[in-house]
Amino acid sequence: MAILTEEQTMLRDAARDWVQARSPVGAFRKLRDSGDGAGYDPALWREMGEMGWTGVIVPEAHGGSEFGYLGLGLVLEETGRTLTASPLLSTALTAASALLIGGSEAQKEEWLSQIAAGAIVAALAVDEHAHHAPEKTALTAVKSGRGWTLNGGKAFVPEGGAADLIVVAARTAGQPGDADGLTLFLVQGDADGLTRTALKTADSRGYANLTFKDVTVAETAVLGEAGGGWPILEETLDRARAGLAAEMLGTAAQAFDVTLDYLKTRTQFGQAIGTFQALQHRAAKLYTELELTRSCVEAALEAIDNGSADAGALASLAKAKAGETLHLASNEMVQMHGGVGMTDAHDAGLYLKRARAAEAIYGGASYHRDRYARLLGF
Amino acid sequence: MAILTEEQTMLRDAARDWVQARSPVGAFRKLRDSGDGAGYDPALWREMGEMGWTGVIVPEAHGGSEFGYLGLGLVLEETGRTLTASPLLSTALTAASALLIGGSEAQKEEWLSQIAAGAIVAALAVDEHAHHAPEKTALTAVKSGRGWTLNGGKAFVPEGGAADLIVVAARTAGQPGDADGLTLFLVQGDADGLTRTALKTADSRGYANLTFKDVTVAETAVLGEAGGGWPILEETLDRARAGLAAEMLGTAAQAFDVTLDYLKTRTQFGQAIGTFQALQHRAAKLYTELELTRSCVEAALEAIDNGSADAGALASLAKAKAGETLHLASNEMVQMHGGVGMTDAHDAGLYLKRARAAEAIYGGASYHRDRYARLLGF
Amino acid sequence: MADLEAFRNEARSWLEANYPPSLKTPMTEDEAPWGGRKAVYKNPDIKLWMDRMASRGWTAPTWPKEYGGGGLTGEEAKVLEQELRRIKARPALMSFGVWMLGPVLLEYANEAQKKEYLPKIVRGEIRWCQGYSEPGAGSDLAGLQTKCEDKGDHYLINGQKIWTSYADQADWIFCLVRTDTSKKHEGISFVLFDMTTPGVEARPIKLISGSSPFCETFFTDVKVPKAQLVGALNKGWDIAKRLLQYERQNISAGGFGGTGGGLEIEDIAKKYVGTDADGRLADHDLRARLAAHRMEAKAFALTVRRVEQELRAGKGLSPATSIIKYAAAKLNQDRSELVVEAIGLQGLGWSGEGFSPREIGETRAWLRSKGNSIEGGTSEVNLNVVAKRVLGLLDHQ
Amino acid sequence: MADLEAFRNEARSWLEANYPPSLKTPMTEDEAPWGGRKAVYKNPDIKLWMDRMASRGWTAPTWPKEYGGGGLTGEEAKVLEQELRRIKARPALMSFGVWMLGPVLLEYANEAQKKEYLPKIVRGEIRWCQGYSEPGAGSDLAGLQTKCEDKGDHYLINGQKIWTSYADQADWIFCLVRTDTSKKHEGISFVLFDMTTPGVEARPIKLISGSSPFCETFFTDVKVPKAQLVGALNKGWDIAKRLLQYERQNISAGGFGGTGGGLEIEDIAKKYVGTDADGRLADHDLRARLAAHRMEAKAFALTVRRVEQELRAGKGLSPATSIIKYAAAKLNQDRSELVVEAIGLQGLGWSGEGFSPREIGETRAWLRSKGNSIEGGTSEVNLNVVAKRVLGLLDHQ
Repeated sequence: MAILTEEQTMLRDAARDWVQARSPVGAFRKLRDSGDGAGYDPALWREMGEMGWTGVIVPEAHGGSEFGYLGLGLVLEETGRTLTASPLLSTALTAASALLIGGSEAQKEEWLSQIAAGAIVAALAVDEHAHHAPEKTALTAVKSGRGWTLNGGKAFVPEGGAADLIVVAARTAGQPGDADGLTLFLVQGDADGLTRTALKTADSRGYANLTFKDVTVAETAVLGEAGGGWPILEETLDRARAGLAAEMLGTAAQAFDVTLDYLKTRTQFGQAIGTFQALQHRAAKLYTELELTRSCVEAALEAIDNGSADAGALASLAKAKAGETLHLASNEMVQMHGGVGMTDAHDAGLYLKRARAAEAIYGGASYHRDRYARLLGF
Repeated sequence: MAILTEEQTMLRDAARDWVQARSPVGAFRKLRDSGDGAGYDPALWREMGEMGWTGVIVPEAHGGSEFGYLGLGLVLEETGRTLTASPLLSTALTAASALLIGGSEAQKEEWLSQIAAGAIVAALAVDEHAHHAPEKTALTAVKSGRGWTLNGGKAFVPEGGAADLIVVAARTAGQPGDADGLTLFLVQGDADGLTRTALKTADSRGYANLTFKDVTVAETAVLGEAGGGWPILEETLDRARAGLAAEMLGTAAQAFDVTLDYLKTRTQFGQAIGTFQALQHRAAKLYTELELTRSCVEAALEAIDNGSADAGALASLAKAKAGETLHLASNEMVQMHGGVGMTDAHDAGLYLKRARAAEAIYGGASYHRDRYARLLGF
Repeated sequence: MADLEAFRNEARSWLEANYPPSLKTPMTEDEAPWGGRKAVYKNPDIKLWMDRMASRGWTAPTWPKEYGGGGLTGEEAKVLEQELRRIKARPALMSFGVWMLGPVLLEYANEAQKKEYLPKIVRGEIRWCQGYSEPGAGSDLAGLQTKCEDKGDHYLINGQKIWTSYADQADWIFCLVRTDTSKKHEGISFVLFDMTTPGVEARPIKLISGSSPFCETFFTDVKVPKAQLVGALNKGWDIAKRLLQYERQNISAGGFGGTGGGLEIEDIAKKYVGTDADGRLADHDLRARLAAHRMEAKAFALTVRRVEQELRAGKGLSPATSIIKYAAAKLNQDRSELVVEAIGLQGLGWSGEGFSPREIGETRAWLRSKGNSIEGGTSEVNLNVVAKRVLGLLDHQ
Repeated sequence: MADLEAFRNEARSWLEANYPPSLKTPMTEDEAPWGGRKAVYKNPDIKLWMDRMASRGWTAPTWPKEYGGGGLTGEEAKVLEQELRRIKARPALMSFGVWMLGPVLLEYANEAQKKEYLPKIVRGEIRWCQGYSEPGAGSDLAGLQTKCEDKGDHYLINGQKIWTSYADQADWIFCLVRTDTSKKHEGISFVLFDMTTPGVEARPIKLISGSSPFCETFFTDVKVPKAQLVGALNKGWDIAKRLLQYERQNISAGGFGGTGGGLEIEDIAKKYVGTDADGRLADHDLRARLAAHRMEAKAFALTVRRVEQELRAGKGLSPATSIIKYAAAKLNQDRSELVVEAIGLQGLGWSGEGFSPREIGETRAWLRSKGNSIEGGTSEVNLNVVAKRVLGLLDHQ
């Protein structure tokens, strides 16, 4: 655990208490079983806003608390522990980051204040296929009159179905595969020509496929400069990756804690199964991975807060490492629970399903190994 | 273990007895400590010839027994067990294969009969750098008068220092990297212009770097057609890979057996260390890998004997799998022996050193994974 | 050998004449021929094919003819298998009775029991389920507590089983019960009874994959005739272990499959990930891992072939059986993980719009595969068995 | 904070004035400043630098001044470390006395012992070695048998140690001995004695890497004054364990290093494997594994940093120490394997023509790295410790 400031400690403790009281895993299970397409509970989301979590990275000038990414990461780690489904990451971290990095003063004033107040859900729409590949953006935006017209599709947009505001990566020049020629647009969820299809995924969160058919936006909807979307997008994604990694760390840590408890209580052959050395060593290795992951996640968040040059590399590291650790932790959770872990009535399956989705979003370990190697020049 | 014919069973039993009596690991250690540059014991090599092992794949017409590659693999597995250092693989399998596949009747008559008789040491000189890459051959052969003139270098040629006959891959057309344009030549070890530098490697076997400076050979020294060397070379290499994999299987199996014995006899905390479940599971996994490897090695050798179309893929599989298993077995041998395994007085280090060299020769697991994927079309 | 060729010719003509043409499409899950009293046949030819094969005893080819089996030698059975494969025949009967119970009945049951139960298994009349695991006895199977009391003219059974495959579909159960509480292994007996006996209740368990192939099964004062005890009282553990060997063999040999439907994993990956200018999978990291997996799969297939060859050469039930189960589970799980990774988020669909049935099938298969290393003996128990029985390592003193 | 900046300025000027310019090249192995009576200094400035640092107590910066230490606070020591790093200073003294023995003497020794031994450690006058492992007691250290008998006015020691680092170079030994054979942990004592005492013999052990950093050490009727017992009789195990913690910390913090000499592993790989048209390492399979390794290395470095931060924040000796040792060993071994793989056969040279000293160094470093997971507590013991002490899992009953 990083050395926390008093504010950060309070934020984490509040999150821990709230999650236990209001959003245990059972709450997520209930949401899932309800079949509600939104993928989150609006009442809980409202409470998050009331507690100020939606404004943790927002400047005080726009109604936020400016506690930084490490602070928000602490909250996400706690919500990740109980699989709390909410638009917090998408809205208060990802979309808010895009506005912070690329937004004009007017855009910040309009949108960041609403985000901080918990008044809207926001989303980032970047990928168009099943694999993360921001530079492959093909959705086009063409200058038309006093604005732009967007045509194309986006896939698996987290909170894309519920979002009031969508930050859309569009191609205004070049070919899919080019980093150059991208522009970010702020599009409202109810825009004419925008169709949203909610997806039912294994992790039961809110995703949507979006179709843009002649969606027209004003010139003021451009985030940053036309054609200058790539650096904003990349930096936004890195922050989203670090935040998601924090959530995944919490999910993995809880999977481990529950499993460790089971190792201590489940008996076979007249012994607690945790007395078997083969399981002890596996548990110790998993604990080692968790500790290593924690260091990466905290370092990435701190680098963002400090504006360090290596924030991108650390975000890739954190996302990859959190993915691998959560992968292992979720598999071990099922295996060490044996048959009961295979039942839908047990929570292990929920962790497993969430694990693979979180691994894939914003690039899996394979993607980030490749990126890390490129950043290191090999 | 494959279902063996009576001849194969006899061959294996004879090899097992001979190795125990004449060539235990201690013999290899003595050879190593003697610092003899040849990398093998000529007396033992003579005995191998007398027992007919040098003629196992050679047709009866040329003085061999025609017991096939599976038969020779059984011998190599046994010699691999005790790290027996000899030119058997290089001479009686690799070079003999090149002659069998590409040789004219005259070449076979001249050389295969000498190989079968144990009268000569032969070698294949293919790679020019530290990594296996046959298509990168740069050594040139240029038509000159009634023959060819060779210029260039070869690196890490197994038994290259002792060889009376060297099968040399040379470029007669095209660029390094092209499979086309290669030609194989039969060059005598004492050829004018050929310089051989014996190498002292960690595994204490016989390797040499060769330098060809205007080495001239006659037209009859061409193996196969000029420019048609690639298919002969590739098939020869596949057979060498399968044979080396058989040797590596033996080395890994022995490393495992010795380690398993240690697990049963070494006590710590008042218990044989083999009673500790974490070590039991690792031993069981290693045993599983050995069984899987055995299937691959035997299948590759049988495919060669049967002329199956998948012999190449199976040779890559066998070489990669044997490499990975030997890698693991040699590491576990050191680790499970603890401190004593780190001492030069113990055999574990000998197995470890041999393991990495054998892994690298004719392509490591990485090389063969790539090749396997290409053969499967992805 | 001449006889074998004659048998091949005969089998081939018979199969060509008798295999229903309507079964030439791939079998869907709800067409699986499990037989039994509750069976519903979507296509009557499924039942026709079962009956025709059963009439020759070829649903249990090597069982003696006197119990309804085919009376074939091992070599003839192999030929029959080849011929069935040649015409891509669907299985005529899928049956725990054939795979697991039958072999131990042949070995341990009395004559009356063999005559009673085996022919009905061969004909697919009775569908069996297996009452082994209990909530408190998973890997430690011998810790089972289901109580079986001798009531003079009958046994009285009380307790609970779990992971009973298809108990809700089955007609009869073969069941391990505790007949002596003072001993562990020597207090277990092996009994058979009808699932319609009063006091038997099966409740399906929903798995993380969404399917419910298993049940919790409750026994409340279930009366079982004494003639339905197999082997001697308190000697059921030997039968149980033997049956587990057949089960593991069956799980291993059958493979776990996934829903590949003929597509190799690299074809799936190419479709979703794309290729580079050299035709290689565009994600080189994934490509290396796919290649490693394909090589493992090949090594495994070659090992299964080798074990079969050794078996046929008369070397008996190989200790490698435990290896095979462990390796098969790992392999299928690795494959499923790679498939889901290759398909990306499109491979994490659960239902509804946006996903093809095949994609959803892969998601479900991936989740289902997690059970491979648990059911039929956990991988941990497999490794213990290899360490102890095959490698001769001892327990802690 | 102002004080700290003042200290920084003072340290900086002192270092600039006192660091010998001749030590600005990288240190070679035979220049390592181990001190002791047998030391031979290739370059007299090595000794000069040691003496100058010792004069300020900065060879043991946080030890009390009364025992020759620097008397610095943790924060000041950190500043000193930063300043030393800033000028890329070589270590002034490498010493098991400073790293391992000193801290436990400060905690467990009596005043006379502290006064006697600590200042000589600070000044590098006495080089110490560690008499812990025995041939029959490796991971099970407490199983040690070296006998120590009370002979009234002295102790008499008979037995054998193994893996005694640099015993042939050392002046004194800190040694675990058995003073009560009726108990295991409660029969162990911690004694110090001179290696020139009659009856002491050290024989170097040749490792698979060709080097001989360890000895077998034999004790035959070695007489040791009673004043050289540290702590109470039969209470040496607590001291032993404490010292092991310092040892593991030291092994971890120092890292294992290899002979990188500033070249990152990817630079080595590029040199031997080459790059493709996009500048990526030509072997994409190896590239993926190198990237994974570099990320692990970074994760490890960040964890060491985090543990240090937590220590400085006053959270005490972290239980993560055991994790660090395990992870460091694995990481260094993985690195060495990757380096040898990247260099190919050129990375398997032993001596002589055809190999550069650097290539041979990597081969030797690879072999030496295999000991990382054995020395200072095997990885298996580390994992046991994590499972039991950190995770609270119990032993088999």
